Parts: sequence; C-alpha cells; structure tokens
Amino acid sequence: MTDSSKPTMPGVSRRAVLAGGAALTASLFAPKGLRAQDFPTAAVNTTGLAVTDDTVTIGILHSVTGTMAISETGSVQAEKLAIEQINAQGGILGRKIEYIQEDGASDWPTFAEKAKKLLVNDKVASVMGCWTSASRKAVLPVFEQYNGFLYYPTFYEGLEQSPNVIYTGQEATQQIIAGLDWVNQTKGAKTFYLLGSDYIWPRTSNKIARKHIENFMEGCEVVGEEYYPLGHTQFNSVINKIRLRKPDVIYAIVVGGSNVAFYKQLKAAGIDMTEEKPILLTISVTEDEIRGIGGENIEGAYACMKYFQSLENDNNLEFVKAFKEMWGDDMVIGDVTQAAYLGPWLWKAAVEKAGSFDVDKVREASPGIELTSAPEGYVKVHENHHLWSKTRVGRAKADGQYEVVYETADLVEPDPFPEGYQ
Amino acid sequence: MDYNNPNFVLMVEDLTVSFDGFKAVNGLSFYVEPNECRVMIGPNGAGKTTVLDLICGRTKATSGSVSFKGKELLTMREDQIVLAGVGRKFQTPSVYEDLSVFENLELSFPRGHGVFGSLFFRRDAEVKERIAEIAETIFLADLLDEKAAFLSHGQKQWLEIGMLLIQDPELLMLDEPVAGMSVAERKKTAELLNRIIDHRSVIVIEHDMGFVEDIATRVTVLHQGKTLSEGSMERVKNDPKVIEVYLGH
Amino acid sequence: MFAGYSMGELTAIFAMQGFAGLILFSVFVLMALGLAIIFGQMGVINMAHGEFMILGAYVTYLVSHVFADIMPALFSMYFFVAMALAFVAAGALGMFVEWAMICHLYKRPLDTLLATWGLSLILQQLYRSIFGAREVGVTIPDWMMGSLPLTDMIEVPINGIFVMVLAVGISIAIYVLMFRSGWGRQVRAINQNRVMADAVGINTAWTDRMTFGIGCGVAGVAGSAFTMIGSTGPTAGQQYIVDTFLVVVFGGAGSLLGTIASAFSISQAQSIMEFFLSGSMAKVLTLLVVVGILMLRPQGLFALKLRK
Amino acid sequence: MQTDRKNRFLTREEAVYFAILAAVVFLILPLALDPFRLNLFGKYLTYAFVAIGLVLCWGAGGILSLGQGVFFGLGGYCMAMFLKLEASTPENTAIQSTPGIPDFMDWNQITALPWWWEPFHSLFFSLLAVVVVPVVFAFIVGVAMFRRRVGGVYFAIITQAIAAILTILIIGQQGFTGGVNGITDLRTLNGWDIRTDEAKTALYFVNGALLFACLFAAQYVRRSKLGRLLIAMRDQEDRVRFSGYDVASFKIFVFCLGAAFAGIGGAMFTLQVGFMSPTLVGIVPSIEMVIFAAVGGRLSILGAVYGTLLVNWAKTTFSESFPELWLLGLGALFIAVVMTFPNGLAGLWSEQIMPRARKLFAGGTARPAPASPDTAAGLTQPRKAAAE
Repeated sequence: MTDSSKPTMPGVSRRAVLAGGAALTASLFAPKGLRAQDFPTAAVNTTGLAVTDDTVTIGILHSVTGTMAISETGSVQAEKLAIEQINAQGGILGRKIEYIQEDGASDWPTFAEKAKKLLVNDKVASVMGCWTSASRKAVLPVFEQYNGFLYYPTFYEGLEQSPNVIYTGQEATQQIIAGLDWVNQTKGAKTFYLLGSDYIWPRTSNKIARKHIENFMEGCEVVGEEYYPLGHTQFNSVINKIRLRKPDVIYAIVVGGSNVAFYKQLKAAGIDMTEEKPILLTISVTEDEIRGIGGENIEGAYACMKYFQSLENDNNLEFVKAFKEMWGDDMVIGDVTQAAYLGPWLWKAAVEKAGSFDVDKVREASPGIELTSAPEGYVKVHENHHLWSKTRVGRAKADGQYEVVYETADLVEPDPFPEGYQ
Repeated sequence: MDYNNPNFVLMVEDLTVSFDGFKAVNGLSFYVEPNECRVMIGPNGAGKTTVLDLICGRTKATSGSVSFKGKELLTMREDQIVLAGVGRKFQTPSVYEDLSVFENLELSFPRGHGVFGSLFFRRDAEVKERIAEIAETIFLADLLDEKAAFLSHGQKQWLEIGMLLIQDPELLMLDEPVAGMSVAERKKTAELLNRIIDHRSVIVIEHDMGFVEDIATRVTVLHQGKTLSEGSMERVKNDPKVIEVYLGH
Repeated sequence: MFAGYSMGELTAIFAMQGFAGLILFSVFVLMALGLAIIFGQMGVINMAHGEFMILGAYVTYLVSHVFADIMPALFSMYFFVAMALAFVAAGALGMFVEWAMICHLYKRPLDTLLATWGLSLILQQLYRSIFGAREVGVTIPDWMMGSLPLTDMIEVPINGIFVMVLAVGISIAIYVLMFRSGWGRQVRAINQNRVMADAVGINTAWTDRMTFGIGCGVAGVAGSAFTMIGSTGPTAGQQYIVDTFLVVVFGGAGSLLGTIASAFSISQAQSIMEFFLSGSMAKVLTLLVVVGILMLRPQGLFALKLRK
Repeated sequence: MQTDRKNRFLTREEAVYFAILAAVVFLILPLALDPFRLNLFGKYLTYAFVAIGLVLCWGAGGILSLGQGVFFGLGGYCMAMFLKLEASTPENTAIQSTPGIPDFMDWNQITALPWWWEPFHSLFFSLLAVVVVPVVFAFIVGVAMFRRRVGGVYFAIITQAIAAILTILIIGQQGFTGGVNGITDLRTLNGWDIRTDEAKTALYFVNGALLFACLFAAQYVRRSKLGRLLIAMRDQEDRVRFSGYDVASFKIFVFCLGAAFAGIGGAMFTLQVGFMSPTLVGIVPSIEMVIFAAVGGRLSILGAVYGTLLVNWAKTTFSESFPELWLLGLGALFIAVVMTFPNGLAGLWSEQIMPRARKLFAGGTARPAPASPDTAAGLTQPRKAAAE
C-alpha cells in the first residue's frame, strides 16, 4: 500500500475540497477514514474490475452532444460533484474514484457501443448514466451480458427491474398517483385532459394516470388524451380542444423543445395558470426545463416529482451550495439532477456494506441501503432496485423555482409492475 | 401528293401544342412518304424544333394526332417511340462525354434495351462488327477508344449521327445537322447525310439553303406554327407567301 | 364530439381554430420565405436554414439581455431592435457563407445540400459551445404575451397576431423587392440565364451574395419571431427543415406566390386534422398527402409550363 | 486496328484493390482488434452496405436519396422482429399479462400478436423479408417518382420527408413497433446466442462475406451495359431516352438495388448490435450515410467502404477524446470533401497519389494517367492508348 492511498486527496481542487467539506457527512455505512490497506485489492476485486490499490474507475455515460445534451448536462454535473465530494472524504474503501466519461451523442446505438466499451475495455466498476428510456433499453442487454452495474437517474415509465440497474429516479406510479390524489382531494378536480409527447414514457404514464383516474378516483374522468411528435412546436389546435373540453386539470407530459412551445402558446392563448382555470399538472417540467420555458410563462403550474431545488432541509441547502460552487451560481437543479447525484453515494454505500467492488456483492448489498444525507431527504433502496422516496407537489413561480405545496407523509413504495394499472 | 396513300410513314394531323395559351404549333398537318427527305424551313420561332419534339414525345401535344406506320405516337413514351423506329438528333450535339466512342455507339445498339436485357448484355462479335462498320461510316474508326469528351464539335455531331444509324430507324429526324461546323466538316457531313438518308424517311431542319436544295425531296415552310407552303424546293422558293415572310418586312 | 355544446361555444371554438390555422400559416410563411428566395431564385439547397433561424433567436436572446441590463425602461420595445439585428447578423453570416462556400458550388446543386449540412453541424456545435447545450429562455415583453379577448369566448393570442403581421409585412417587402425593384429584376434575370445576365453587365457575383444574404436574413427574422412561440436551443433549427423544404417544394420552386399558397394549404390541412385526430397522426397524414401530391405533380402547385 | 476492348469483370488493377480490401476486412482487422473493437468495425461495415448502394444510385445514377435510412431500418426491423419473437417465449415473458408476445406490446395493452408479425416466426420468411420489404417499398417510391420524372433536388427532399414520416409513424405506433425505444433485448438466432464474443466474431465474418457479395454485385452492375447506361443517364438523360431506353425503369432498378443492399446492412446491424431503433431510420442517419459515401468517393464502391470505416472510426475516436469537437470536425470534413475533393478518398487516390506514384516508379517516361475520376474501382474503363 502506498502513501497516496491516505485520505488526503492530491489533485483535488480547493474548490472541490471546500465543496466536499461542506457536503454530507453521514451515510450509515460510510464511516470516515476507511483505509485502503485494510481492503487489499485482491480481496475487494475478484472479477478484474479497474480497481487499483488507490483508485477505482467508474464510467459516466451521458449525451454531451445531440438533442439530449440539453437534458443530460445536469446529470453529468451532479455525478461529478458527488464523485469529488466522495474523493474529498477519502474515497471508497480508501480508493479515490476516477471516472471515464463517454458521450452517448443522443444516439442509442452509440450508447450501447460506449456501454460495452466501458464494461469490456475499461472494466469500470459501475456506470452512472443514461437519461432517456431508449438509451437505457439499448444498454440494458450489454449490462446484463457483461454484468455491469448502472445507476439510472431519470424518472421513467417503470415496467422494468434489472439486476444490473439501480433506478435512482421515480418509477411512474410513485410520481403519478400521489399527484393525482392530491389535485383531486385538495382542488376538487374531476376531469382530466392527458397530453404528452409521443413516446413510451408519456404514453405509459398517461396510461397509469388514466387507470388511476378511472378506477380509483371516485367520479373522475379523462376527457381527452393526445400525443404530439417529439419536437412539435405548434399547440394552438390542442389548446382549442382543451377549451372545448373544459377539463379541471391539464395533465401534461410534454418534453424537450416542445415544452417551451407548449407553455408559451398556452400563456399566449390566455390560459392563465395562476388562476387555476384549468389547473396545469405536469410530471415532466423540472427547474431545468423552466429555464428554457421562462418562469413567467409557466407561473402557477403544478409539478409532481420527488425533488425541488427549493426544498428546505440541511442536506439540500448544502447540496445546492456545493453544486453552485462547483458549476456556477446561475445553475439550477432539477429532479433528475438530484437523482443523478444520489448514484455515486448509493454505490459507495453499497460497496462499503459489501466490503467489495464485485458487482455481484454490490448488488446483493444494495437492497436496504439507506441514505439519510440525500438532498431530497431520506431514501432507501427497495428489493426491486428502485428507491423508496417521498413525492412532492410544487408550484412554479415566476423566478423559475417551485414552491413546495405538498409532500406525502411517508415514503412511497416503488412499484414498477403495478397491479391493476396494466 | 396523294393524301389517301396508305403507305405514308408518318401522318401528322391537326397537331397543336399550347404553352400557357401561346400556340407554338397550331393545327399543323403534313405527311411523309417512304424514303422521302423532308426539309423544314422557316424563320426563328416558327415551331420547327417543337414539331420534332412533339413527334418524338419530348413535348406533349395539346391535341391532334401523329401516326407512324399506323401507330399513334402521341400516347407513347419516348423510348417506345424510338424502339418503334423513330430516331432523333438534337440541335446541340448530345453524346455521353464520360464514355468512349465505342461505348457511345454500343449503348445505341438495338439490343438489350430492358433493365435485365442490359444487365446481361454481352459484347459479342456481332456488336463489335456493327460498331466498327458504323465507326467507319462516321469517320471515327480511329477514335473508338477515345472519350467522347475529347472529340471536336464536328466529331461529336458525327458520333451522334452514328448513334442514330446504329439504331437503324425508319424515320430519322435531324435538327440542324451542319450548324456550327467548319466548311470542311460541313462538306463531309453533307456527304455523310446523303449516304444515310437512303432507304429511310428523313425530316431535316436546316437553314443552309444550298444544303437543303442538295438533299430535299420536299420542303415544308413553317410560319407561326402553321404550314405556310409545301412542295418541291422549286415551288416553295417561288411561293409569294414565302417570299413575303422571308423578305417582305 | 360536439354534443352538449351551445352554438355560441362551437362558433367560438371554430373561430379560434381557424385562427390557429392562420398562425400556423404565418409560421410556415416565415420559415419558408427565406428558403424560397435561396432555393427558388438560386437553386441552392440550404440545409443550414434552420440554424440561420436559430441564429436570429440567439441574437434576440442577447439583445433582450442587453436591454434588461442597460436600458430596462425600453425593454418593452427591444423586440424590434432584436429583429433588425437578427436580420443583419443572419444576413451577414449568409453573405460570408456564400462567399466562402456556396459561390464555388453553383454548378452542383446537390453538393450545396451536402456542404450546407456540414455547415449546419458546425453552427450547432458553435451554438452549443457559446450558449450551452440547454435551451435559453428568451424573455418576451409582457405586451406581446397574453391574449386579446374579441368576444366573451373568442380570445386571440397577441403573439399570433404579431407573427401574422410580420409574415404579411415580410411577404410584401419581398414581393416589392423581387418584382418591383431593379435589383429583383437582376436576381430573376440571373435565375433565368446566368451567362446572359453576366454578359449584359449584371454583377452576378454580388447579386448572388445579396440574394443569399437576404434569404438568410429573413430566416433570422423568422427565428427571432419564433422565440415567442418556440424554443431556442442549439438543435432547435433541425425541427424546421423538413417542413420548410416541403412548403417550398410543394409550392413550386421559384414562385413566391406558390410558397404562400402551399404554406396556406399545408397549414390548414394540418390544423384541421390536428383538431380531429391525434397530433402525431395529423402530422403523418399531412406529410403523406403532401408527398403524395408531389409525386403526382412534381413541379409543385405553381410552376410555369415552359417551352423546352 | 484492334484494341483490347474486352469487358472484363475486374481489371488487374481492380482485382488488386479488391484483394487489398479483402485482406483488410478478413485478415488485418480481425488480427489487430480485440472482439469489442472488431464488433464495432462490424457495425461500421453494415453502414457500408448503404454507402455502396448510394454509390450506385447517386455516384453513377445521379439519384441522391436522403432516405436510405428507411431501407436500412426496414431490413433491420424485419430481422429484429424475428429475433424479438424468438426472445419472447412464454417462459421468458412469464411476468407479462400476456406471455409470449414481445414485452413492448404487453406494456401497450396489446393482448395478441398482430397478424403482420406472425410470419416473422419463420427465419426463412424473415430473411426473405429483409431484402424484399425494402425492395418493394423502394419500388413503390421509385415508380411513383421516376415515372413522373422527379429527380435531383426534389427527389432528395421527398425521400427526406419519407424518412421523417416513417420515423414519426414508428414512434407513434409503439405498441406494434417498440416506439422510440426500438426493438431491444434480442438474444438468439435459431437458438444460437448472438451476444457472445464468439458469435459476434462469427457474425463479423458473415457480414464481411455479405459485403463482398454486394460489392461484387455492384461491380457486376457497373461493368454491365446497365452501369454505362447509368452514367449516360446522369449526364444526358434525354439522349438515353432517345436511344430507346425507358430511363425510369433503370432508375427504379438501381434504387431498388440500393434498397436491397441497405436492407441487408440493416439486418446485419440488428444482429451485431442487438437492437433496432427509429433513430436509424430518420433524416440524420440517412444524411450521415451519404457523408460516408461522399468521403469515400461517390464514384467508387470500394472508396465507399473505406469512407464508411474512416468516418465512423474517427467519430468513435474523436468522441472518446473530444466529444465537443466531434461535430465541428465532422462538419468541416464534410465541407472540405465537397469543396475540394468532390470525388472523395478514391478521387484523391486516383487523381493525386497514383499518378505521382507512377511517375516516381516509372521515371519520366510514364504517360500521365488520365484524369479519370476513378480508377480505383473503374467507373469507366481505364483508357488504353488509342491504337495507332
């Protein structure tokens, strides 16, 4: 064992050390000052992963170029922040995390190619990555074949549970049901207009929403359901249809550039969301998206997800501060960014619980892992590899932030294959 | 002329084409007999080239009829018209510049004109002999392997005539075959044309009166899309209407 | 679908839907005019057209910041300055591109397509490097957002009216420029016979450069206007390309009137179908119909029948 | 006078070039690369199928299609449907509400396999469909367009629109097509696990063999009279028509042939990469495939293969090292090729490198090579000095 395995971190910038110092300290399974010599490489790495006596290499796999770069940038930043903070605390099992970043280029075959490269050539111990369902579906067989371990940050449609993936975002039922119940109970909403971009996540989410509205919410009904191609920018027709149907709630799952067009045109058409006639409830607009839309255009809309930047707890205040110190004051943090931030920490906890970097052992150790230090609060890994988490409803303000107006009392259990919603 | 002669090679009747209201050819009728050499003359814009375009299908007629050996040409595609036996030479020489003289001629050889026919076309002795023979006729025997792009203007004209000859059409239409040629080339071309117009019907557009007199069996004078006068060179020359159009203003 | 609605409500909805169709029409006209000039008059296929539009959008974004920082009092009027600057910026870039690239490719129209595609990749990456991969939010002056209540039930979005007015204005300006000015005569002369135009003393090189610049400048103005209704990001321009080309081709290249007529028919078809079908299917059907008609009538709606 | 006017399938020079490519594909790459990189090159080579088709359509025939991704995608989807059905045994899909159908159908509440999926249980049918479906589609498009004499720019734009339509359609009909995710998680081909390194290596060689089969087919076409007709048509369409050829049917043929190649490429892509998605159908991949052909040399079928390999290799390498610069590099490369080397690598080789090399080896006596755009794979026959 060498000196450099000591928890003093050469090569970490002052800024990062500051950030690390300010960051979360307590993770149940992360006692400080683990020393590499207590964990001989031969013992903690029996499958030939890229682990040396003082480093462990992981992969970051997101789109830096192409249409998805817009969304994935925040995740990359959060993951890098978490890695620096972990390193500043002494790394994992006394080993500093190094990362290899690959560009998926918004192209699913490229994601598969890069995933394979990371696992086969670089032998990374785990991968933080992917954003869209399509990219995850593309890399999934690769991870299962080569027994890699992926931390996937995005809220998504569910219907999946891979032994090689930890889903740090919410699956659809977690995100949808609480919000619908809330809008029904507190706002008395009865009629819903479902709207989405045309791909699997909005469609599956709307399917769950529809089942919930029709089967579990007394006297409620869906009065319209509609999909537009990705990148569509003209929504005046659907806005007219909405006027015709007069729903209590517009349930919108529009993504990407379409989002911007949709909210701008909604506002221009005189549908004032602050007046709640109708209420706009979305599960696809995080603080990140508001930057493109413009806060003044979406003011008054409600979003239902597990994290908002405005959450007022100590973990989050520290996280937001560290994030802005590292990436700039004008950064905003959305739900997915926070979920991406959890990835390295969850992995660290699992590795330390397992006392090994071996994927099989980390997998075995993962269920039951808890983080009390998560910005969103307490989270816990479920047997099904998703997270127990609270669901919150926020109301968009003109400054681009959400004001949290509701939070589930308990953690919501992840249920990727929901009975009664198929 | 005997208009009831059933042996006309080509019968053009009441042919009209209008471009956005402008009638470039207007109710034109004429008849071509076997082995006749018909020359069309007329001032610029009289519709001479358009008539050839209409016959060979390049321009779609508005109304009328063009009958070639009893077949109505107006409803046929260009390639079908060619295969029926109508050959056409354009005003500006159009040969395949990227191909050799040999290949240019080969493409006009009347065999393998379908997709699969050309895919499995074989360059056999018959093809080579025929090409050699034609090349001799058009003074290009020595240049068979030269790229057409490297030929002189006159040589390109000859090559195009050769490409027509190898098709062996029954009706040959030539649009100003000696335009833009040097005096020597012109002489050689006239000789060439005299040789090839034997045994087939020919329609020629030409301005060179000496040349016309040399080859014409019959002359049609077009004016504003209509026949102004028709008959032997002698008769046409003395037709007062023709004189007026050409000289009267 | 319409059961349980009063006549008045239905009228209102249909009026607004008709208006939505007109807005879409204006959007198409704005998108297509610049391309119609470049493609119709010069035969150049500019695949980077969308990126020129986005350049206009970014200029608007920058100008809005400058106004907000330096002269907040005039903020409500910044949009006009932004549009003018968008025209200048996109036009200047267009002229530069013409000089550096396009003017060497006039004899190879398909190659301009490929080269401008390369240009569009470069521009996208430049936008990404300069402005970041995220979409930027362009703050629109308050008076331009919101709607104008015509009756109790009919409300008309102001930005829609703005886009319509702009579309009409630019169409008229281009019409005057192309058909009522000496310069327009030169452009058309070059389009018809480049060699001859050269011979009679028209400075073809300069006219080409100006034409290309104006086409790109109009794209810039369109992009600037679209900040009101769409998103501004490095790759947002790609969304427009297929629609724009179809509008121009469908109208018959070379005919400004055709472009406008085709924008009208495509937008109305799409807007009506969107009302009765799902958005995705409406889009597919519209494109299919357009492609189908183009197959039957490749020269487009309006094209002169010429004597060859 | 009698010059050698034999119409040989390969000239000696071309035979050498083919042999070199064969050595690269079958010897050098497999020996030099680990299975992972070899699989990557296998993936690149699937694009080369499309590029070869483009050389025939665009380089030789002057028909620029910006929708070749459509055919690549159709071939790929046909293969993927078979593989997906094989992977979706009732045992594998026991957790679904309807076991035995593909997972994405189950997610979309589809309870029975659509009728048009049924035939894809048969490997033979699927393999046939890989070629036939793209060809039939190309035939319909081709008849509609070429009979109406749509060409040039218009053809490019319309094919582009078709690519857009098909993408929206595939994404919109996700219950039947897998939507934006595509058809993923493909495992076995008639019981043979295609995910192992051995299988991928084997597939690489199959891919290489098919590529050469297509290369030879393309070479045959170019050598035939039909090949010369295509060139003639590109330059003087009217003249060809007035030599008695039905121009449209030749264009339709070559467009269908390009579609067939692309379909085969797509199927090999599915097999080697393990999934198929609509991102390979759309406008961007279609134009990228044109880039490959342009960089390699739009007139040379071998150049197209090298161009494909080079651009993709550069893409992978650059994006590993400088992801931000990749697009700039690609854009610049593209402009440079179009502006300065319209005949791409092959043109560079035959116009710049070979003449110099010849001069160098033959001293001053060598006759300068003709400025033929392509000797590398002989678009036109290498001209012999005219006899006498």
